[in-house]
Formats: sequence, C-alpha cells, structure tokens
Amino acid sequence: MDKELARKLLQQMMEIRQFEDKIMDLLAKNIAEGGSHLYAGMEAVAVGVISMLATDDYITSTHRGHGHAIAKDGDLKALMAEILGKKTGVCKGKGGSLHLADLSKGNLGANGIVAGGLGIATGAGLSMKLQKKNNVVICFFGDGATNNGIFFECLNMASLWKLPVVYVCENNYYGMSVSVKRASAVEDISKKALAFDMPSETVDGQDVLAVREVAGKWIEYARSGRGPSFIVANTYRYYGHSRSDPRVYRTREEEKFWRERDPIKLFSAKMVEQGILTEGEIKELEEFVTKEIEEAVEYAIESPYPEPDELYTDLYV
Amino acid sequence: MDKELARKLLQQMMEIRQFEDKIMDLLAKNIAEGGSHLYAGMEAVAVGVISMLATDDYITSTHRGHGHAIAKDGDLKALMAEILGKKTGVCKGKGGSLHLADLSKGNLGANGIVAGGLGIATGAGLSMKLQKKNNVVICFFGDGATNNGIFFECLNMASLWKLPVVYVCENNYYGMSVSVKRASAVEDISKKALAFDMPSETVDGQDVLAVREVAGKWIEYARSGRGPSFIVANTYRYYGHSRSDPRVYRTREEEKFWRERDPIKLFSAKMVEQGILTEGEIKELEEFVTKEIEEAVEYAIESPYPEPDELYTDLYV
Amino acid sequence: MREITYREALNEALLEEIERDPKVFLLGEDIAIYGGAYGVTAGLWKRYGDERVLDTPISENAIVGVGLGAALTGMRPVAEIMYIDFIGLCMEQLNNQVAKIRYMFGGKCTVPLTIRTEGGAGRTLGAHHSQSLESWLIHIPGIKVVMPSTPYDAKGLLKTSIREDNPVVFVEHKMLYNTKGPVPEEEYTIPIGVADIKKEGSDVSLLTYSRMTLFCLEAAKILEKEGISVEVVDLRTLLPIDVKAIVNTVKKTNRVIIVEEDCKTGGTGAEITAQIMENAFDYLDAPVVRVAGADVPMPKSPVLEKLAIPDTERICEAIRKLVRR
Amino acid sequence: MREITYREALNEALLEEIERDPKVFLLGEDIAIYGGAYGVTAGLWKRYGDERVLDTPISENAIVGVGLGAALTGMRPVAEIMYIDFIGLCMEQLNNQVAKIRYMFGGKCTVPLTIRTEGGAGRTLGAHHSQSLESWLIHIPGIKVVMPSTPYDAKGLLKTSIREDNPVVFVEHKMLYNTKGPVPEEEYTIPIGVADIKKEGSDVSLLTYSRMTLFCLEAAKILEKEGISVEVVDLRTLLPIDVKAIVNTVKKTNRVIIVEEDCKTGGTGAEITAQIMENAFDYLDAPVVRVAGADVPMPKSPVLEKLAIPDTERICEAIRKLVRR
Ligand SMILES: Cc1ncc(C[n+]2csc(CCOP(=O)(O)OP(=O)(O)O)c2C)c(N)n1
Ligand SMILES: Cc1ncc(C[n+]2csc(CCOP(=O)(O)OP(=O)(O)O)c2C)c(N)n1
Ligand SMILES: [Mg+2]
Ligand SMILES: [Mg+2]
Repeated sequence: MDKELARKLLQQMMEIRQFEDKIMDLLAKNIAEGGSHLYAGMEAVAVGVISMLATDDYITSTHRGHGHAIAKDGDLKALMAEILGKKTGVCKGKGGSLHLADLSKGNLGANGIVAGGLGIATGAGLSMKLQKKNNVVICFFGDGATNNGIFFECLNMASLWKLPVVYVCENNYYGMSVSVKRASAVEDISKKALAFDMPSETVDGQDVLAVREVAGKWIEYARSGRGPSFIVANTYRYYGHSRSDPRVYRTREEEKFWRERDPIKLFSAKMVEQGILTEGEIKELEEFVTKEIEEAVEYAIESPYPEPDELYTDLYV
Repeated sequence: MDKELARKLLQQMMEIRQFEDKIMDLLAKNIAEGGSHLYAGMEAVAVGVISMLATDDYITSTHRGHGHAIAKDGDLKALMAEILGKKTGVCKGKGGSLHLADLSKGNLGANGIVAGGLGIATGAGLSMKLQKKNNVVICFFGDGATNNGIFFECLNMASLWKLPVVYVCENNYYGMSVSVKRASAVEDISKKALAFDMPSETVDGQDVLAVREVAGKWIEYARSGRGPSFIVANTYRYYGHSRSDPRVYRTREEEKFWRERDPIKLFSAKMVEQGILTEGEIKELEEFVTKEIEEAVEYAIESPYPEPDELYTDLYV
Repeated sequence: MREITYREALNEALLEEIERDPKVFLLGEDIAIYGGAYGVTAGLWKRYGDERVLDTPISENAIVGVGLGAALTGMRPVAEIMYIDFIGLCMEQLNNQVAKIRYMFGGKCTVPLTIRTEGGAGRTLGAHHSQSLESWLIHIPGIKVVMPSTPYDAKGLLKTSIREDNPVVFVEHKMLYNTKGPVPEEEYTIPIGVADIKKEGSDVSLLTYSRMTLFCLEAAKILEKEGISVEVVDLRTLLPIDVKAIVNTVKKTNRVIIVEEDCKTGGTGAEITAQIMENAFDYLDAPVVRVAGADVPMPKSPVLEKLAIPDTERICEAIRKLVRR
Repeated sequence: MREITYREALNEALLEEIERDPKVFLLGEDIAIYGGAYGVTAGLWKRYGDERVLDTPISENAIVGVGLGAALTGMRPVAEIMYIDFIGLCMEQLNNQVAKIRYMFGGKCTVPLTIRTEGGAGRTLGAHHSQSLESWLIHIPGIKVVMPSTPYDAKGLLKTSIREDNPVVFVEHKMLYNTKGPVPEEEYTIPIGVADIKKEGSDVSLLTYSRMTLFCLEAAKILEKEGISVEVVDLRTLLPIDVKAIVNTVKKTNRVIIVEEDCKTGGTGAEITAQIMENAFDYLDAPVVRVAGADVPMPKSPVLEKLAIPDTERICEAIRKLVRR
C-alpha cells in the first residue's frame, strides 16, 4: 500500500464526513435550507470505487450525492456553495444538493429521482461504445432504487449491448424508512443481476480497500469491452433520511453496530497497524480537512446569491 | 382424459383459430378496420391456462387478446361486434380489438399498452388477498413485455406480498419484429423470475395438455396462499404483427417448423390416437364452430354502430 | 370551532374513511411505519396494520396500476405518490388505464381509486421536488382533480374523493401542511366540482386554488386598504372546473386575474382563460391576466425560487395595474 | 418540384443527418429491421447497421434516459417513441431529466437529443393508439415541441431539430405519412418557432397545426366559395410558439378559431387562447373559438372516432357562425 494513496483515500473520506457533519450543522442553524440527504457512514463506497477511475471516466450519482461529487474530484467550495444555492456553486446555485453535477470532472449529476440516473449512465455507456472510447461509467444508486422499473430496463440494455457500465448498489438496508426486507422480494440484492446474466458481486462497503479491489476488477472488465457488472456494497447511513426523521424504523443497536464499523476508523486503524500512516499523520490530515471544510463553508456563506435575472438563463442554448 | 373436456378444449381452440382467420379476412375486405393482433397459432396457451380456472377467477389480457377473451367464456357475437366497433359489442363498440373486456366473466381486459395489464393483475391479486377470497388471477403478456419496467415492479410486489397471481409469458420469440435474442439479455425468459425468488417453469405452449398441467399446478399453488409464479409458454404467432407486416425478421423455414407444431392438429391427433374423439367428431366440431363464427360475423356486421350521443356516455359514473 | 392543521385534517379524513368502509386501504411509499414523507398518514399503520396501510417498494407505475386492479375488483384504494414530481413515472397507468378503462369497457366497471399526491415550491428543494403539474392532469378525461387550500376543504374533499366511484387525483401542497384552520368535529363532506368564494369583492376577481389562495387573500387584504375590493374565488376542483362560479364572478367584477403556481405556458390558467373567453367574453372590461410560475425548472437558490412563483406583492401589483387599465 | 410523401421526407431527413454527422444515431423500438411501425426509418438499418440504427427493447423510460446519457457525452441521438400514447412511460425522464438538466447544471451542458413520436386519431385504433398529448409537452420548459403538417415542413424541421443543441420532441401524425407534397432535392432547413401562413385570408383566422392544417385548408376552400376569406396559420412549432404570427393574424382578421385535435380541456388551444387574450385582446371582434377534440378517450367505433375529432364540416360551421356574429 502506497502512502500517498492511503493519504488520498483517507483524506477524501474525511472530507466527505466533515462536509456532511458540517451540513447537518448548517441545517440545524437554518443556514442551509431544504433537504439534504447525508452520505456520512458510506464514505468507503464512493471513495473506494471512484479512486479506481480515470479522470475522464464518468459517474452518475443519487439524491445522496455529496460523497460521489467530492470523490470525483469535486471542488469543496463550489459544492458547498451549491448546497446553499449560491452563485458560486458548481451549478450556479440552480441545482442544489440534489443536483450536484460537474461534467468537466465526469460527474453526470446527482438526481432527485430515485433511479433517475440509471438511464443517463446507460446512455453514457452506449455513447462510449459507439464512439469507441474506452472510458467506463459508474452508476451509483440505492437499494430502494432496485425496485424501480427503469433499473431493470437499463440493466437489460446494458447487458444486451455489453456496455461499459458498472452498476453500484449502495445497500444501506433502507429506502427512506422501508427496509430491504419489506420492499424487495430478494434480500440478497445481487440476485437481481441474474435476470440479465450480468456478473455480480457483493462487497463490504465499509472497507475501502475491499471496495477498491472489487471495483477495480469490474472496471477493468468493462474497460476491456466485456460488458457491465453489478456490485452491491453493503453499508449504512448514520443520519436519518432527513433532519426530522426520528428513525423509528431501525434500532439504536443496529446503528451502534454500524457505527463501530466506521469506514474511516477501520481504514485508519489498518494503516496505523500496517505502519503506512502514523497516528500523528492521521491527526494532521484530519485537521487539514477541518480547515478545508471551514474554508469551504466560509466561502459558501460569503458568496452572493444569483442575480434575479439568472432565473431565466441557462434554460436553452 | 374426459371426452367432454377434450371436446371443450378443442372447440375453444377452433373457435379462436376460426375467429382469427375470419378477422384476417374481414381486414382484407376492409370490413374490419384498424389494427388487430391475431392470436392464431397460440391457442393452446389461452385455452390450456384458462380451462384450469374457476369462472370467478380473473385474467388480464394483452394487445393480442382475442384468444384470452374467447377462452374466458367470451360471447363470440359480442366479441366480434366489438372488433367492428358496433353498439352490440362487449364494450359497446368503444373498446375495440385492443380493449376487449368482460368483468362479468372475470376478464379484466385486453390492453393496448405492452405490459399495461401487469399492474391491474397484481392489484387484483392484492385485492383477493385483502378480501380473503381464494380467487386466482392469471396475468398474460408477451416476451417483449418482460423488458418493460412495470413487469419487474409488479413481479417484485407479487412475490413480496405473496399474491395469488400466475404470470404467464406467451413467448412467441418476437416483440413486433425484434427477437428475444435482440431485446432481452437472457434468452431463457424464465430466468427473470430469479430476481424475485419466484418459482418459474417453462412449458411447450403448443401442447394444450402440457399447458394445463403446468398451469393447474401453479394455480393451485396460488389458490392455497403460497404466492405467485411465473410460467413461460413457448409458442408462435402465425400471422405478421399487423396486416402489412412482410415478416422480414423471421424465416419461412421457422414459420413452417411452427406450423407443423400446430396446437389444434397436435391435440386432435392425440385425441384420435387415444380413442377419445373420432375424426368424424372432430370434423363435426369444426363445422359447428364454422357455423358459430359465421353467425358471429353476421351478427356483428348487421349490428348498428353506436348512436352519436354515445360519444359522451360511460366516462364518469 | 376547533382549529387543526391541513395535515391533521387529511389524517382525520383518512382515518374516518378507513373506519367507515372496510374496502378502503392505503398504499404508497413510506406511508406506514414512517407515516408519510409529510406525515399525513401518521399513526394509521400502528392502528390498522399492513392490511389497511401498506408500505410499497419505490415503484410508482406499479403503485397506480395495483391501485387500479384493486379498485376494479372490490376495493377502494387510496394510493400515495410522494411528490407530484414523480407522477411522470405513472402517467401511463394513470392516463391510459385508470382514466380510460371505464369508457373503454363501455361503462361496465367503476374505478373507486383515489391518488393522493403533493406538489408546489417553497422549501428550496430544487427542480425535482417543487413542481406543480396539475395542468397535465386536467387534460385527462376520466379522472377528477382536486386541490384544496384549507384544512376544512382538505378534509371534506378527501372524504368525498375516497367515496367517489370515479378516479380522483387529490393534490396537496407541501407549504399548507402546517397551516391551521377551523374544522368541525362532526362529519361533513364537500362536493367535487364546486368552487368557493373565499372572499367577496366587487372590483376585481382573483381565480386561484391551493396555496395561492392564501397569497390572494393576503393581497386582497392589502388592496382593501387601498380602496380596491377584491373577490377571491378558490376553485378547489380543477376537473371538473366550476364554470358557473367563474362566469358569475366575471359578470360581477368584469376584471379577472388568474393566480397559479404552475409554469405559465400550458398551465391551468390557460384553460381558465379559455373558459372565460368562451363563456364570459362580453363581460370583460380588460383582458384576463395570468400571474403564474416562471417557465423554468424550479431553481434551488432561495432567492430564485421566490422569484419563480407568484407572491403577494406580485399579485398586488397585478391588481393595481388591472384596475387602473 | 418533385412530390414525395411525409414519410419519405422524414426518412430523407434522417438519412441526410446520419450522413452529415457521425454523432447522429437512431434508437427505438422496431426501427431497424422493421423500419419503424409507420415505416419512417425504412432502409436505414440495412444501410448503416446497428451502430447508427439501433432496435431497443420495449423500455420507453430507458430509451429516453439512454438518449439523454448519450447526448450528454458526445452523441446526437434521435430516439423514437412509437406512439405518443406511450409517452406516459417516459414522462419522468423527459420532464425531470431531459428538459431540466441543462438548467439544473447551471447551463454547463447541452442536450442535443431529438425524440420523434407520432400521434393522432383516424385509424380506429382505439384509446391507446390515437391520442394527441402535445399540451403536456408545451408545459415542460426546457424542451421544444415541433408538429409539422406537410412533407416540406417535416423534412426541414426534422433536420433543424436534430442539429439543435436543445432537446426537441418532434410529433408526427399517423394520418399524414401517406400525404404528398413538394420537397426540393437540395438541402434546406426550417427554423424552429416560426409559424407558416398556409393560406392568406382576411375575414377569419384559423390557428392550427399538424393534420388539422389539412382540414382547415379544405374548409377555407369551401368557405371561399361562400365569399368568406379564411386565413390558415400553421403554427408548426408549439414550443416556443410564434406569438408574433398569432398577433399579426388577429390584427388582420379580428376573428379567430383554433382548430386542434387534442382533447379540448387543458389542450394546446387553451394556451393559444391565453396568448391572444394577453397580446391581442383589443383586436378581437368576437371571442376566440376552439374547435377541438372531445373530452373523452378515443372510442374505437369508426362512427364515434369521427365525431371525437374536428372535421372539415365542423370547422366550416364554426367559421360561418363566427363570421355571422
Ligand atoms: C422516483 C422516486 N420515488 C420516491 C422518491 C422519494 N425518496 C427519496 S430518497 C428515497 C429512498 C431511496 O432509497 P435508496 O434507493 O435505498 O437510497 P438511500 O436513500 O437509502 O441512499 C425515496 C423513497 C424519489 N426521490 N424518487
Ligand atoms: C408500451 C408499449 N410499447 C410499444 C408498443 C407497440 N407494440 C405493440 S405490440 C408490440 C410487441 C409486443 O411484443 P410481445 O410482448 O412479445 O407480444 P406479442 O406481440 O409478441 O404477442 C409492440 C412493440 C405498445 N403497444 N406499448
Ligand atoms: Mg437505501
Ligand atoms: Mg412476443
């Protein structure tokens, strides 16, 4: 394990975590408005998968998209500003938390619609194939999304046409409040790929290195023209679905279980154990990230809102 | 094998065949207008499955729905009149070929939308469960329909909630022109049930007795509260998708192969061989059916069209 | 009279109809354990269980189709689509199946299905959670469309909708759930298709519905002080629409402003304008004005969101301008 | 000039654009081997193969989503939805993704996607294959909506649509495919958003589009003999709509009939009426009339189908009545 890489993975996971914790804070203070679905707890999935991509590879993201955006080289300031609806946001304040996107970085966008990005990802895959580019598309979505029709329509097309798309299900065991058990006829979500003869693999989504390994394998598979694949990463979201969510659908014990399997802690401990990073270095990194995030928040808060006439721009070319 | 039953099965298959041949004729003469998707060649599926139902069990049908409607005890005259858009039609001439329905017979309707009946069937299944009735719902659809999102959404719900629905895929190897191979990532359509832990079985759709056996088993399974199932009946449509279809997507050899596996011929031969029906009886039956169909056509042609003020009736209660 | 919120009023309507008719059941995403994204079904699952309050997978098209199948075979379902923004996922089942099946079948069935959903802007949720798509719905013959503005109307109209043997799409507004108003303890229903004059006036008529009714009433109050008498007609039902009430108010004031939150082009106000054109043209002293949502996806930014939909100030200005004309 | 059919004109447009731009490709159900349900893509697959003309599974929502994904990443797709009646299956992707993505992303992408579809009654196909749902589409800011009536317009507008960097929904009419008209051999395009006066006149204006244009021209011919001079304005594009052309014709004739095939309530005519109300009220000598489709699902029966949509006779009557007023 390369030290630089370890540092990078850890830093991104910390950035996501602190970004999310900060947003929770801003929401509580009514500085951030509207909904924000927080990714905290799931960092190893976005960071693990995306760290295996080339910069000109694509991703599509979800309503819980801050993690993906940060991992796909997103600018923390522009992302935070977007969440506050500021002119300096990555989408000029027009998108917001649910629509973070940055095509220049290969991020084809978060999506307010569950499973709403599946078509875009599949189309990007078709596009790569038709253009004979060897870029790969990662399509992120949740367990709940795998019950929506378009999920199946897209997996069918991707498998039929052998498109370079890796479908990554972030299985955090719940839709909004409805558990996989109560929403899906199969608890083992990877079985859904059987309907399309698509290879599938389940991975521990709290272990960033395990995620990297599995993702790397299927990204390579896609890049070499062998077609799509389906990864199920088991993970957990720490916060409620929204701020007001009292989380009656899950137990505090379950939450505790998962908090103990925190991806940042697990990876930090492993790096220390293997002598790749010292505790001091980790602490330093954490402080560095705290500063980054603080700067991003400051930038976002101080940024101006869009001018009124921005209401009508950017609709048509 | 009971003689009465043999006669009934044969008669229904003949009724469907002659009904369809007659419509082809009426279309050619411009007496019938608009589209009509003909069921000829596939008779053993509708007759085999529906003959295992009780009269108060339900079916949902497809754009290729004449066969289902006849098998579900449909009135030949009222059906033929409907296809011509006459006032005496089973839907007062408002539905037409694509919308044959008769709730009094448990036929929840043909459907102009591919996979359009899946929700209705699944809802009827839920309704039976909630009302603690032990009726079963048969949901017919084509191979092409199994690529549409709602197919997956419904199978998931049915399996999750253990609904008394038997999903019957009439696999005639083509959508309109696109073969299963070119439209579905799995050629073996029964594999799609794996995504829902739903039991599935493939059956020779040209053999009415084989269909009955398989259908009977899964209808019983549903009726006893064990949940839904998925049957794939392999079959073939003789005519083109529509009248003008030159059928370039399939070979004349393939058509010949299937014509030789004609469900009516196969069943007739078997009945004669087993001494259950004589050739003479079969001939008689055929003539009887010819007369029935002629009467139906006559009735339909002579029936009046709806009055103009019918345009606005029947929309709201 | 006691005052309760719009949310509570809806909850009561559901509870009472579940109690009244064993055929009534609810289905939708997160309506059971969670009590609905906006809390409308809170407590019902605990009380009645899965048989009456059913959480579904995230499968909008199937939710509507399953509701229809149940309605055709003896039940009286109330389906929830969490946001009207998701209605595009079930427009096929709604438009082709739910709305048309009775007519296509020659009148030989009924479709006692209610579809509850929720729309509108105001929480800076961005383009996928802030839409007003009711004008798609009024273009679907075979359904009815209800959009109440007060707790009283919400309760009475939801009860009627559930009892209807026709399919009804019942559209709530996210910014109304916490608003309060008088609702009697005793049972009542409100007929579908009847507008309600929320405030009488003689100089100018505001035709409106849902949340915009509240803004119109505020505007009327402000204008009253300026000596302009404003009538506020809350349409309450958009399909069928109360043409008689529309014509009556035009005859009375001769000046009309339609206030609607949806995007202006092809919006509900266009149909209302056409109704006035056809039925009350000669009573108009000035052209009908539409104060409507901007023709853009809803922007996230709070400052832009505010500009994208009508507010009291814009309504006041429109009134002043129209009265001067 | 040579005469070709509407179908052939469309086919030529597709062929020429495939030839012109390697990024153009077609996807849809039965468009390749079969050549399209109405034969518009005939011969193209044989010539260009799967890489340019791709048969898809029956997955309407994914077809639109996949088209969008390809458009965002360097291609210029032309997707086909076989009947507009199926558009409910892809309204989510069309409305929420295709139309909004550029705006939501702050203008940082383009969506060069054309969606071809087909609508209208006339073949007694019943309620699921005869609809006119364009008024849903004009209520979606972010897309453009084109509905040509002649082979000339069809070819020129389809070429422009494909070259647009905005999403365009291009709606053909099943009863027009076999109609013939002059189309030059040489290359031409027609701008989106510009109406075409198909016949000049001075007594009354017919505002129309798609197949109804043909009926209007017939009606105009009949009325001419009765001494009434009818102007026929073919809008061609519904979003953006040519307000200037509308206002000009109102100023000229002061009497307007909108002729539309879609269901009247909430239809396209409502928006046109509202545009006239707002921009040309003072020039009206009589209220705008809508001759429109009936507010019912399309009945199968040929006698009822004929009654459900406008025909030449009904247009003539409306003209006579309006001119007498
Ligand atoms: C089509 C659609 N239906 C419903 C919603 C409301 N909703 C937002 S997130 C969510 C749960 C999604 O669950 P999952 O896919 O597992 O993702 P997670 O939130 O767990 O990351 C729901 C129901 C939506 N945004 N889109
Ligand atoms: C949603 C939808 N898409 C497309 C069509 C057009 N269409 C009618 S039948 C058909 C083929 C259906 O194939 P399959 O389900 O295999 O049934 P089959 O016709 O072979 O019996 C198509 C594409 C339709 N009616 N509905
Ligand atoms: Mg989840
Ligand atoms: Mg088939």
